[in-house]
Amino acid sequence: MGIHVKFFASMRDLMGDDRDIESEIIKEKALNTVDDIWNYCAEGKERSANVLIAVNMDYVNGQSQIKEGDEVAFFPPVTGG
Amino acid sequence: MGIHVKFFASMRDLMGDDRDIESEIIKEKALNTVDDIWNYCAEGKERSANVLIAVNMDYVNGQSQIKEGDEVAFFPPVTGG
Amino acid sequence: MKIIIDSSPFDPWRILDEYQKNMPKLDGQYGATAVFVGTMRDFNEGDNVSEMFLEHYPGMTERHLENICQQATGEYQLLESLVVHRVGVIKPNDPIVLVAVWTAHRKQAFEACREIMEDLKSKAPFWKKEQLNGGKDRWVDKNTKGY
Amino acid sequence: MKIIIDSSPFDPWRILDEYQKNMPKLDGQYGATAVFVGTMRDFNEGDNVSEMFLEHYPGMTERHLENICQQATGEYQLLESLVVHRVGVIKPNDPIVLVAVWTAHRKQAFEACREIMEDLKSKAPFWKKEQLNGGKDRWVDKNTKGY
Repeated sequence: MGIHVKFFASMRDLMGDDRDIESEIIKEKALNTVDDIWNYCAEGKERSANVLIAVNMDYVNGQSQIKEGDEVAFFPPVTGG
Repeated sequence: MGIHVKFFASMRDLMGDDRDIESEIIKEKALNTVDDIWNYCAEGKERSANVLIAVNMDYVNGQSQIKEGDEVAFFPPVTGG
Repeated sequence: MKIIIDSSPFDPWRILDEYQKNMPKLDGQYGATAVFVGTMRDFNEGDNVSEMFLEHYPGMTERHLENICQQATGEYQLLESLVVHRVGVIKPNDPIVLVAVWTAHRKQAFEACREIMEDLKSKAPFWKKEQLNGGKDRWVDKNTKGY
Repeated sequence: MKIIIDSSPFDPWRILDEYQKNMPKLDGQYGATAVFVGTMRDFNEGDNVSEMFLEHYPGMTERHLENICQQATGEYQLLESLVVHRVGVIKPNDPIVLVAVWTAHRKQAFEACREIMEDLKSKAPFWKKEQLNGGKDRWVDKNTKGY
């Protein structure tokens, strides 16, 4: 199943398109938390303090545990309305 | 010119229709303030504390001076909207 | 700025549509519109109300509403404002009052709309007489507080 | 309760008219309707803006707006609520967002409408990219506070 990672708005400009992380990688790299996912995708890029995170469309923080099949999204402060 | 006195809503039920007080009466009875006007019209009826008063369509209190040509209105708390 | 005292039923959404179309000078300027509509219910204080009579003080009402809007325009940088109020015989589901304001930013729109409405409720010379089911009528003795 | 995410221009007054006509169960029940409409201006932070692109997170947006309305329904005894939000390419003077609530009393209507709007502004996953006169574009980096 793996993990699906999404980036929105200016975060996509920084990080590139959505990506799927395969089950083997998750195990091999021991990706257990949102922070682990970011570090794996970011290749050294810093995550600024105001970046918002959702797992399966609910807001979470970086220490939040992830599991196979989750959708993890990173995005900048929202500017709708 | 005299003074025109108006009553609205439940105040009209209590006090009757609008009335004009003629110049002669104003002088004879020395009607100088809104309170004087009330006392002249009310014939002993009490004015409850929440009655609102306008002179020439501006809110005033009972001690407000009146002069010939004024329109004086007494009404209950407003209930619009 | 516009104040309308109306003895016929009015449609708030159509009035807003028409009013806004006729303010082209505001094109591109307003970012926020806040609107309040008060509508007649068919119950009040535990009784069924079949109809209502709305009395006002002609002249003073318009003048007072204009003053309220003028003051709000200065305090909240309103670009436009509109107040419509029904008088006369009113039926359940009829709109009674419409307050609308247009501003650059939302904070001012929300606050101005509410303040105009509260001022209208507490000071504009209107009075409601309710006709109850069964034929009795009664003057509404005061408005509830809005804050 | 209804949430609409719309990539075509919408007319807030017509939507309100239609929505209200289709809630006959509320006849005689609602005394207060509070509405907010956010509209695209042609300037922001000192620059002229010719066009805007509004991105959103499909699925999460709807879900989040539903949660907001559900919570407000309980907290403010809403009889009905409606949120419409544009996405995609937007031009100056286009409505971007509509929030409307129906309640028995005005205090609840004013407060719920504003709270839904503030929550939407601070948490619903939408992002604006402005196209400036001259061809440059930029992501809007944050919303201003509304209280």
